[in-house]
Amino acid sequence: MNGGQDLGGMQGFGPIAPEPNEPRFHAPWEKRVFGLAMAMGATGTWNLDASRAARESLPPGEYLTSSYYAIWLKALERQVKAHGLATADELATGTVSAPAAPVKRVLEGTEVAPLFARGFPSDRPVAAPARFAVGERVRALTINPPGHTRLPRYVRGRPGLVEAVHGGFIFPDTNARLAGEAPQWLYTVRFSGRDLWGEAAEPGHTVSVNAFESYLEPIP
Amino acid sequence: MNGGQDLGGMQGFGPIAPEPNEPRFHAPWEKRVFGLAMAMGATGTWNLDASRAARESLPPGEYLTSSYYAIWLKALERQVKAHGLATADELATGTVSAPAAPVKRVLEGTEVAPLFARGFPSDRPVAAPARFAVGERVRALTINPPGHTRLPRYVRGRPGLVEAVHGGFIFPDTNARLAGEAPQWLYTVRFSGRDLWGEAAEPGHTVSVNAFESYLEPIP
Amino acid sequence: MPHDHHDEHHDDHPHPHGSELSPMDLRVRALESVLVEKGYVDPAALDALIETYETKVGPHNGARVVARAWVDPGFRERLLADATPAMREIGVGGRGGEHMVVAANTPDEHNLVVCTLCSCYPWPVLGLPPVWYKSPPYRARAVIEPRAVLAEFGVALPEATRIRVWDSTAELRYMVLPMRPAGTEGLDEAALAALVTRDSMIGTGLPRAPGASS
Amino acid sequence: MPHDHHDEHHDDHPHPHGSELSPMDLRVRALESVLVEKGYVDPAALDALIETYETKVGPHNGARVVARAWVDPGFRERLLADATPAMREIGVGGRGGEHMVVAANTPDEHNLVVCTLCSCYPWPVLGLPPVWYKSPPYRARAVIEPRAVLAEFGVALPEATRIRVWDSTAELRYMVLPMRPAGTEGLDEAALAALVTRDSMIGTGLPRAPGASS
Repeated sequence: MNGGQDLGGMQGFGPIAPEPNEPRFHAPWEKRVFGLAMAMGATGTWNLDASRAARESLPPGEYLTSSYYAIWLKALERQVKAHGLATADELATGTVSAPAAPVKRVLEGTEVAPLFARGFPSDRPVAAPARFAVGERVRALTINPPGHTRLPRYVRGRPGLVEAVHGGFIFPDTNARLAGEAPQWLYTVRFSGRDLWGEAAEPGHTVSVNAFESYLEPIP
Repeated sequence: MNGGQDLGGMQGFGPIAPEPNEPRFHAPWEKRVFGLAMAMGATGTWNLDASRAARESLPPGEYLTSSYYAIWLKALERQVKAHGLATADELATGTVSAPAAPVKRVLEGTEVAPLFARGFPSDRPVAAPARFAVGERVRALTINPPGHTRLPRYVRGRPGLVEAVHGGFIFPDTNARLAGEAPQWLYTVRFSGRDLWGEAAEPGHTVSVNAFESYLEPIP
Repeated sequence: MPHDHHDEHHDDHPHPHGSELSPMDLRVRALESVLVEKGYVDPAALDALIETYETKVGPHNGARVVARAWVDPGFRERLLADATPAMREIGVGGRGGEHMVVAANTPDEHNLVVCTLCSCYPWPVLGLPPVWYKSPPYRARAVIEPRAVLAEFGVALPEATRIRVWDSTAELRYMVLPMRPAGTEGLDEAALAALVTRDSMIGTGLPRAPGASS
Repeated sequence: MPHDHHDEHHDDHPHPHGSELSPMDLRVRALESVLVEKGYVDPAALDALIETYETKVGPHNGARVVARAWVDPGFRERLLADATPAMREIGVGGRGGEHMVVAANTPDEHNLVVCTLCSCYPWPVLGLPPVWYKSPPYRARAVIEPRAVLAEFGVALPEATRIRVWDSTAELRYMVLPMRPAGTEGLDEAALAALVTRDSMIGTGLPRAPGASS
């Protein structure tokens, strides 16, 4: 989705604003949203890609004027409602009025430390051999899917060089719509600043992205 | 500028919302802003391209969440202040506290009808011959100028066909920064939906844009 | 005074004096006061500008152009070859229409006009643009999914009809010349003009059928 | 209770009961109440999650990795070849760091990490990302004008130094291995780690010089 989240190369935002001694959270509600998003993710009702998709599907103006955890909150509320886990009325009042829906699992307090220390790897075996090899020239496809994708607009149609082949990984475009992990080979592809931005690009500047195999085509 | 104004191909905005029997203006202040922008433009302190540049230089989130005439208003206030015609304090209070600055001309009430009926043509003679001819294949350059440009992001780097040569016109990229009209040949270039958006583009769909000569390169 | 909502704009020192004035009204009033008092803006010019675009220019001008093109093949030919002087023949033109291009719909090709970068629109031909034309959804979507946009406007074209989008990225301004509806052989130019909707000249609509209510 | 600001979150029916609660606090409280009451969220898990990311993970983990790489050439080699197991050797890893890549700065090439599409960041190595890392200006600009971005952070690189930007568009997570500052020959690993700033591991900063105040 070419939404408000696809920010690479946009202009007009002004300076970056680092904050000295920045706290981990800027308001009590931020840490609750963070924790709730993690805990609800652990129920297995959706996955990380679906959560990203929910965040980036906020209308672009709202996305760009909402704080980071406000985006998380709005997306989480949408997901909870869309999956029938709570009603709009319940979220508005904080009072439960409908029965709970079943969820696959509930994360227990004692599981947090071991589970999060282990992590949740995204690599998956892929039977077919990798289509591209390190050192090969490829082009990022011109695609504009209305749903979630991890190929940013600024590389589409641009030529680059495969600099790493990482093995099979969950494909976010299908996983985000709960249509399967459909793992694909994942690559690192490096683009020159000139190919991305033109002759006025800063000299000696390259950008590497991680690109799934179906995002790429060979350059003959 | 790759700002909030460069909207072609973005997604996530939702449906278009036509308004039955839409009024010309939706609030009294809208018509005043419209008239003020026209009248101040007529002073010759800036030009139409500079006004477009002022509007699109609002931060993208603000641009996308401001109504149309609110964008005009904010840009006009900025221009008035930037050119020393009024102070921030004057605009905040509505009370004049600094002397007026000279302007090139003031549009009189009696001039409106004849001037606006005649219009303000933007075509200008260009001495050099046109570089491209109707039927020629060209590519829109990959450029990302931080200032005003009229080459939308969605055509950059894409191949198209010259379908009309319009003569010389004021070049907005220089004119917007009051650096001269620097007229250039203007073309209509037609792009296929597939070249712009990929294989999933709607069939039989083309987009024509007006492109200045310096936006284009020949395809060998 | 040429219009109605005017008296709140002409005192020198704006201040909240009634609930009818929004913060935006007050902010604009302050700007207007300063620009007028400093002599940059002639209040009579401001009135004339607003009156012109609120009451005089509008899609009736374009409708006259379309109706003439439907009844006069020579005019149609001149209009498609060089629209600006052709429109001037019947008194249509001016600011925002200095460089007109007319794109004729055919059974094979439908035209749609947008300005992705701002709000370019042929003012003297169609008036000021509606909010939807200037809005992000239309500007974003018209160039990437024009058929879906047309469907949202209730325009269902045959699969085989190509869609040609015109993005107004310079000072050329576009008007679509819709196809003359069937069953209009007996109508005179004024009756034909009454069938021509604004949207049919942007490309997001079709002319009314004769006898349909306007 | 593992932390301080907690008591306002644990009554069942949130309602405005004091000016210290913002509309966002109330909205989130309502959400939390419902999710807990419906049994989807275990309050103990919520506490543990927040405590983990508020107090346990942070850039001190990454700093240990960097310091070890500075003193142990074998570790450095393993880290650059396959960062995830190398970091595990010293107990660094976990959620958000399952697939680590380390990019080493050299006199010829400086690395800079961004996530243009969201906020991907190596949590177990650097903690949760700062607001600026997640903000539109950084995400927009890092890939198109990295040298200008570095200048804004006070990092002025020689003209000849290439800048390599890593856009975290999948589940790989990046850490920059900065160059060991001059004059640190006598320092032990812990003293070296104290020189390693968070920003130096994102690429928007350089390690502190020995003796500089932290």
